[in-house]
Amino acid sequence: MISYTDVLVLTGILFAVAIYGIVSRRNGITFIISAEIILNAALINFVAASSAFNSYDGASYALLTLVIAVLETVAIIGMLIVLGKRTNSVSLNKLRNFRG
Amino acid sequence: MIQILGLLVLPLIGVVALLVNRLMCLGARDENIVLYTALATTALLFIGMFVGFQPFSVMLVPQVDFAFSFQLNGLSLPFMLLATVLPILGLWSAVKEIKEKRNLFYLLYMLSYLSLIAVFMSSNLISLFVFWEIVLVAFFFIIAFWGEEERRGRASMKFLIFTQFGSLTMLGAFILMFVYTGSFNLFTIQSLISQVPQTISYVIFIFILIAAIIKMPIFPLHSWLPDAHVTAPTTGSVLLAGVLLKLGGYIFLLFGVTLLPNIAHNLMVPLILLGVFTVIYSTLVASAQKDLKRLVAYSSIFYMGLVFIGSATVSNAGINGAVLLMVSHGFIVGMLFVLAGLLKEKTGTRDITKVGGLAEKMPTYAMFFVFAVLATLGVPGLSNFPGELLVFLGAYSVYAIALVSLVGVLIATNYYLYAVKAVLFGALKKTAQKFSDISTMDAVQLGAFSVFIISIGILPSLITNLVGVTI
Amino acid sequence: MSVLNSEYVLIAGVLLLIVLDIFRNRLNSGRKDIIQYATLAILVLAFAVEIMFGDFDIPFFSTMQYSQFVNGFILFLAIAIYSFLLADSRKHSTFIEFLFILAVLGAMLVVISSNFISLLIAIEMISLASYGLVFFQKSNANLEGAMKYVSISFLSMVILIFGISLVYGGTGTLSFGATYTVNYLPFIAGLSLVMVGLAFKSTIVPFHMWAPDVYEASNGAVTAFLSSISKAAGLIAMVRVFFFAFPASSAFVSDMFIILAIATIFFATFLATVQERIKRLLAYSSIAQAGFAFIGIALLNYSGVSAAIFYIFSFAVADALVFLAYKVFEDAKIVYKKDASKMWAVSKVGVVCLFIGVLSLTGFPPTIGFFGKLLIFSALLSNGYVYLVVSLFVILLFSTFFYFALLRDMNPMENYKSNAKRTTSIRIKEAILIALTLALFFGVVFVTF
Amino acid sequence: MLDLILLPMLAAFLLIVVIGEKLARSYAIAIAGCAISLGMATYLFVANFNSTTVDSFNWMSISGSNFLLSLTGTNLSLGFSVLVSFISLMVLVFSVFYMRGEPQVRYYSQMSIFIFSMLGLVLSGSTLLFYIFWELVGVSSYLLIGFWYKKETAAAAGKKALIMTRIGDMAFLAAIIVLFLSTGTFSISSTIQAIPYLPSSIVLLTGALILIAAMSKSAQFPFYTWLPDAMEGPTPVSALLHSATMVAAGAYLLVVTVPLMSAAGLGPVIISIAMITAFIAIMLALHEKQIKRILAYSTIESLAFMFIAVGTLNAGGAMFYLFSHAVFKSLLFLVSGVLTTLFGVYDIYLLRARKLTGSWLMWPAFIGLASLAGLPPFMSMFAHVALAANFNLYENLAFLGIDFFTALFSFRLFFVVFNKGRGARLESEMADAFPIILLSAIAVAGGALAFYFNSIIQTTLSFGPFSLLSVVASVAGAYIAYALFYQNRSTSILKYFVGAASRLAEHGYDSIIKAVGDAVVRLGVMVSELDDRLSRAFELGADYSLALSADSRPIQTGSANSYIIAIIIGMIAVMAVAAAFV
Repeated sequence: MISYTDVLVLTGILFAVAIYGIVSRRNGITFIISAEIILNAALINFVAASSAFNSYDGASYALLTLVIAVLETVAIIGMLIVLGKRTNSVSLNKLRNFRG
Repeated sequence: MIQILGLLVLPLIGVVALLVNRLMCLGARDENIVLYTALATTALLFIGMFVGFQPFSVMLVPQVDFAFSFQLNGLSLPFMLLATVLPILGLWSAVKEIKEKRNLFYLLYMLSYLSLIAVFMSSNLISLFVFWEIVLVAFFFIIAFWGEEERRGRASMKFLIFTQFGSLTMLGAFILMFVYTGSFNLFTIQSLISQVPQTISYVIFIFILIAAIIKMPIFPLHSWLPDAHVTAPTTGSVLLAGVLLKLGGYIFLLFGVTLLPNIAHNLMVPLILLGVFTVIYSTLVASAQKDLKRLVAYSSIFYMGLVFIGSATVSNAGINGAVLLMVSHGFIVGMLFVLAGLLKEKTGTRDITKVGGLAEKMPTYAMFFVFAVLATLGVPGLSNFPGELLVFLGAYSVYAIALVSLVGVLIATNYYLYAVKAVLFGALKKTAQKFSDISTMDAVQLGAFSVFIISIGILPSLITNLVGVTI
Repeated sequence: MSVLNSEYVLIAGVLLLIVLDIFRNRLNSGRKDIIQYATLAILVLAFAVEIMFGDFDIPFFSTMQYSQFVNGFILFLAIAIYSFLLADSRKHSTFIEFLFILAVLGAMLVVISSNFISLLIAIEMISLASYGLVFFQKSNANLEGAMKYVSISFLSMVILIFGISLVYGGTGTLSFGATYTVNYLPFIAGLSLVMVGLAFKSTIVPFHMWAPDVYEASNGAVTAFLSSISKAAGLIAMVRVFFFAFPASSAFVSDMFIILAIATIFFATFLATVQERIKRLLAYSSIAQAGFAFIGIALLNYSGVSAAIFYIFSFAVADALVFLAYKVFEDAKIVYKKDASKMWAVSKVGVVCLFIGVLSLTGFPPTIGFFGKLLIFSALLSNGYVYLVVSLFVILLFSTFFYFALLRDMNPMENYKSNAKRTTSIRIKEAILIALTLALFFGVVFVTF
Repeated sequence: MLDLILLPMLAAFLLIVVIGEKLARSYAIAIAGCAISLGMATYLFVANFNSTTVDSFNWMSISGSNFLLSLTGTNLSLGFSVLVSFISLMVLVFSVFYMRGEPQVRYYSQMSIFIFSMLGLVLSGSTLLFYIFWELVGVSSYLLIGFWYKKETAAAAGKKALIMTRIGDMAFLAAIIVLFLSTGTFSISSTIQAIPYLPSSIVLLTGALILIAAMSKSAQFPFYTWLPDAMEGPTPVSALLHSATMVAAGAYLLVVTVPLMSAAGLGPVIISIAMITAFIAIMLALHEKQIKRILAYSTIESLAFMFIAVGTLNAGGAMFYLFSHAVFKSLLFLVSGVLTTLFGVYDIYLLRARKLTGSWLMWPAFIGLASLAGLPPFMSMFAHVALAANFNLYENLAFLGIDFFTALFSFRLFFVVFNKGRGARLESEMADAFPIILLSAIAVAGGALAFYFNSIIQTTLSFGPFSLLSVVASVAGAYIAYALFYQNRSTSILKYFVGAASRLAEHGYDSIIKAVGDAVVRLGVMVSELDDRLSRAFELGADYSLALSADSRPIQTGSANSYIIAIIIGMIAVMAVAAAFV
């Protein structure tokens, strides 16, 4: 039997992995993938908590957040496409005109 | 009875007239608008002094107890006299000196005129603060736009930052009063001040003290003053030293000494010692100055040090002396700044070591110069003397060491006489052959200052009768 | 009565706009005017409904005593910003209209949402719409801003979602105000992650880093939106979560918030002092303003929060005003502080409005900026934070310094003549600016203690 | 009484404001004002003889305590005011001759203000009013001494006089404040009456402060150096200021406060200071060559006499000597004024070359200098006797020496100037001859007044052996002067002795004062540098924080990646703090 605490440990590890991915890579696509790992960890949390509390609220929340996350992902990928077209790169560090 | 609001409506009409004049391109002379409205205000003030004023109050924001309420408190009248009269006396210097953006200048001038009067008669602390800050902003721009080209950037900013810190601590004190008494009304606060816990009263007092120390100014927060005074145009200096510094003394007396006399009493000795130190320090610094305006600026720190000593004594004589000294110093320092401005105008420099023997070419100027210096040295019969006497009287009655500040008077005598000797006496320098004496209007302006100085000096009760606070 | 919610007006409005847009394309008229006027009408209608009826409780959304006021001023600002946008240029795609209404709707929903999920959805509405708004003119500058905004926003969103999931794991419910049993560890961890996720929108240091770049990269009107409505929504979300939902969540929230707020004020103020470009200066100042509002929220008591809400209102109006006013001058190629004196030749009204807006941001009376600071200080002092107030006084000196350095640089030059023509568009813009300026004076009636 | 003192002020006002430099004979107004004052003073003196009149005016009231200014007419004050206005009138008349071609309005208005102040001082019945006029006297003397402002030395002398006397003024002000707070009144008579009830420390403090005030005004050691310098002023000014009025005010103050001095036990201190002063003055007078400066030193010495009298609690003697000194010293100054205008030189040896012996001026000069030496039968001899009324043996002995040397230096002046050469004929006119002759007459015959002076103030004339001895000493001094200077015997011993003393006193002492002044200025420069540094410290603080801000700008790298990392760091920090709280 997997307890809720074990799930928390799992999602915590996932979160840490994702953070490492975000910090270590500059590529836009890698960034999206890492962020999606956090999202997945969150979804697992929702579902696990839902079963722990014996309610379906959590699962429905998971579905809702999934939709939102998809929208966000679409937006960021769209931006990356424009970026790729204009600069031939998907690095997040490409545009640095505004700073200081 | 005169509606007290009239004292604000008239300058407001002036402000509107200036705006209309500009926007509609009426072509009226701006300084005339200022002059006439200010004269009307002064006339109203003098009438009101005899027949009394009717208080005015309108609640604007009940949630924060923000009201435009104007009512005289025991300290208002002497300062209002200063605030209404001095800008008129200084106006002529502006007419000569301000060459560009005249409309804007007079607009700010009139706005600060209005606000200065309003500060002294506001009985609601928020409305007091509102007008206080308007004055500050107006003077920031007067220094920044019309000051001496090379230094105005730094000087104006220094002035703003220092005095703004004082304003903020003062605001902090006001808020604390509000938090513990539930009102921003001066008279309500006065009646409920005993509810404030002791530690909070100390915090309030310290906040007010910081504001006063900056505004007056007292060592160690005085360093904005010489820069601001030297940089500002003559009229600006006249008002800065004549009225703005007095704001510090006013709030210290109103919210420090008379509102929290117990705390003032507990802190009396360190405060008096601070005042004495300021007196000696500023006179010593002044003795090393070569720029006449800078010298006058430091000597005004000296006089404000005396005012501070008088206020800190928490005695009737000291407080009356402080008020009297502030009023008289307003006129005297105004006159000295006008004289310094004239020196620059006539000779092109204010460095006292570079001019000399001007008495020969400019006898009228010399007469007024000597007169003003004697007045500032506290010669009896002129206005500084009764104030100094009362301050020393108050100081001795509570803390005899305070009489050490008499040494400051001696040092002041030395450097002022040195300045007189350097500027007016001795042989006429060759470069000075072409200088002409001051014009009739200049003489009228200086004469007007002298009239006030002499009348207060001979009859100080004119001012002390206006003071209505007792400890 | 709940059908009269102003949010419904906006939703219906968006649907109507879509229909109209299709209809317009069918007729091949190509005229966008009708869409644009309809958008304005919808906003005005929503505003009217809001101030007449206020908000009503519906599932997932509940009103608080301040929500009518906040939604009212959000709509008021939306009207001002949108009309400015219209006066500026009408060539943009009609998507902007949809996005704008959706963004405003999102902001309004944030104010009344009573559940983490509805809050999340509302925030996402603002974010998604803002991406489009930032990418408004599709220039490279816009792209850079949008790219930074999107990536930071995306990260913050996933952190927020993760935090929400932990809070759910800790309490078993996501509804604000429900009774819950706390599993302490995931709850605290979740709450701090929620804090991080929300702090991005309200530009709290160190989550603010996108803000100056994006503000600078965007169109002036969009910057005005981001720095007023969007930021206000983020701060209100904080109030909602940490004051109303978990009133006694834990002691650390208050201390943490104060640290973050002080860091925000100090960092933003110091960086603002050394900026040469006016817009970037205003951007940093806007961040510092958020810090001041945040310090009121940090008190987590009634006086602090009501002070913070009024402060949010005061700086939102002032920020909208200064960014819109600056847009007028930006169009005349006045970018650097040292050129500020040329502003007079472009628009005198604009200069005066900018002047008053900056005074309000500095906290000079009698503008509402002063009353906002007054309330914040009063809340702090009545809770005994004397040293904090003194340190704020000191930092206010630095902010006074850079604001007034800007104002001083606006020194009118008498001989300079601009070749910018005075068009109707400029007159309309000036009218909008005047309206906002008046709000800076008359907004004081909304002060509550 | 108020109108009496206000008349000269009115004259000054008329001169400055109404008339200006237009009228050629503006002296008429000043003289008229002064003459009417004299008439009124005489009338009041006669009419109110032996009764006290008080004019009082409430200057201001501070919470119950009244600041009363009062003028009191007693025999003493009215008598003194007669003297002041009389001498002033003489000097003003003389000025018509002397100040021809100088700026008239400025001179006469300043003189009028001075006379106003002095009359006010004499008649003051309250310490406050006394102080007010005391300061006004100082200030108007500053203006008068620096009258020829184009001369650097004159301007410097005026400044020095005011600063030196202002030291005393401040002491006086402190004394008044202390007395007011201890007795609750400004009235002089009430204060004097209250002295026995005051704590001894207060009495000693105020006594010492008032003594300092009197010393600085009357140019006693260590303040005396301003007086010789003040000779840079026009001669009529010296005649007025340094005979009857300004410097005498210090002695008058002591006369008025004799009860305080005696209660404080300051008599021996006063006597020793005055003895030192007299000694220094004699040395310097013997050494000096400038006629006016010799007279100045003699003034210092005469003032020291008055101080000695006060020190022996003999107020009447001091007062009578003051009267007599006023007459003969103004006479001497007027004489020197005539000489110096006619010949344009101040050096007595240069004057000798003019062969003045036999001219009409020799007689007034002799009368004045013989008075100075205390020779009979002049008025001054009686004054000397009155002065010595309370002397003990040692004081009498010391005074014999002083008498001898006084005679020596005064007759040195006489015999050097009026030497063997004769024959110069001096023109004279009404304006200079009349005052000189009138004053000479009084100096000769005024001795008779000694017997009536008792009704003005308690005076004892006791002729004893020392009276005779002092006349003998004076005659001896005069003879030795004759021998040394008229017949040009060897003077080397004297020169050696006097030269050493004068170097010590003049250069040594003057340089100390100068060093003090320089030290103040140097301290000022130092403090002002400190102040600059303080001021710069604020600016530096601002600059550093701006530089710090500028340095921290690169934190905003502009790269989205670093922003993301910042968020991660922030998140970790938040969670760490949260963990610390859990």
